[in-house]
Amino acid sequence: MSARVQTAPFDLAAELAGFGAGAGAVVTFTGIVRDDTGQMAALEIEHYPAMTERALSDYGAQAAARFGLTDWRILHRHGRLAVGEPIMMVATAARHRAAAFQAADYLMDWLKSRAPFWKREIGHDGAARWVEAKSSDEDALSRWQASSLPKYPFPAPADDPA
Amino acid sequence: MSARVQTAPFDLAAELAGFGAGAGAVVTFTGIVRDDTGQMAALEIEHYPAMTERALSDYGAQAAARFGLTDWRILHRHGRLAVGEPIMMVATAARHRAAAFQAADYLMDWLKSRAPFWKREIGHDGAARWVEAKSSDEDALSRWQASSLPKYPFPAPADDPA
Amino acid sequence: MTLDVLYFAWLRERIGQPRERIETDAATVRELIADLAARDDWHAAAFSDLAAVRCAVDQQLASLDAPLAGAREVAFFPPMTGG
Amino acid sequence: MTLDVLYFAWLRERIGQPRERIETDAATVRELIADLAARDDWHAAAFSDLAAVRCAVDQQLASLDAPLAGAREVAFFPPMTGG
Repeated sequence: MSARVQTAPFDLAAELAGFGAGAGAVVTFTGIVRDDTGQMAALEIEHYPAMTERALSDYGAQAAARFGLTDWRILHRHGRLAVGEPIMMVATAARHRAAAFQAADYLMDWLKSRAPFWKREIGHDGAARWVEAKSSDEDALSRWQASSLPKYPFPAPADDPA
Repeated sequence: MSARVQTAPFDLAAELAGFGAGAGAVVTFTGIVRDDTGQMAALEIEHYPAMTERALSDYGAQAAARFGLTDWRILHRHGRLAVGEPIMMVATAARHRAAAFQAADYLMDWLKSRAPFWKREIGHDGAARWVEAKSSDEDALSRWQASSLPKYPFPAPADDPA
Repeated sequence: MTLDVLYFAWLRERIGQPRERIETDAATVRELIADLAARDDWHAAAFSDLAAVRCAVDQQLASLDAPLAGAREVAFFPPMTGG
Repeated sequence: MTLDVLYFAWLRERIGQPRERIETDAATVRELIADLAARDDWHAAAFSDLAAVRCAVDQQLASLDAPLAGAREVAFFPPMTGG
């Protein structure tokens, strides 16, 4: 049960060593830097150091309580990342597969919209563009809000023009 | 894009080497032998060799078409497995996370109810008990059936007494 | 026609063998089951509750009403429990 | 009271610095924003569209109407794009 923020690349295999012992089901999600346009040289990720690890730990603990996880791990990078490098991973372990799947999905929704990271795409020409939040990410998060979890007090961002 | 059946244990890390290059999202599911009662010495898995790999390949190809996967992998063991050993894994790669999550979930539902494997629990006293199919697994599969996929022509198994 | 009939899991145990080669005139899986169940008590016991029996014809999952014309291999088994 | 105010992503760029220490009598985040926006054109530009501004008070996500009593650090940033 741990959350970590780092600049260095990570290896999914190494991160999962010893993970989920005693569980019946382990789900992992890995996000990878993708270049949809052929224009991107790198991704830069800014974060809020004083807040990030605590926020990730809180989300992990919430997911563990809600889905009865036996183990969980969150790892998120910041700094400059090349196309094809891993950005982050979530791993969840539970007795049954439904809980492990749902918890991983839930954590991803929280990380996308509530963890203090901001992505900026750096083009081959050096131009930088902040990635805009997607309303679909906000919608995804609202799926879980029927629960007793505190609802984030802001309105959803405007529709993503993309 | 491959399906494999084997008796030997596997290492998730090794299986994922080179998996999903070019994707934005990779989801993995690993099933692990779990002893809920403290009575189980091992799990034995029987399969239908002439059919198994082809069935798994068919399900993988169906998932790839339906969810637009850029890569997928299915690995399922048979024979005698000790508690704590991995039973099987599914990995899916897609541009976006929703597709990768859904495809992994979909493949698990097919594997649970439509892949020709039969589990038998072996107790510490040597007694063997065939694991019964759960109606919840059949229900899970029916979530996907609104599609054009052929519906399996049998009625669902009777309610699981457990 | 000549058919290879395969049994898995507890159907295999009840019948006492994993496979047998038989001659049959059955036109469907259901007719084949009737033929088999008439052979002896073990076959009859294995097929006593068809709600618990699944089958594949030539390694493809099939209904009990599937035709057998051209088939070479029919397998019987309980509901699958993979994953 | 004395507050550390932090800026991230394009709010940081528009304001031209990652943090500043200020004296304010603001009772809520919204009042603090009004104070800040009155400072200069850069602050005014950063806070010109509050629908695009999120905040945290002492490292906890908070509403623009959150009270500031006892707060030591307030951060402003655009909607988050992690994951």
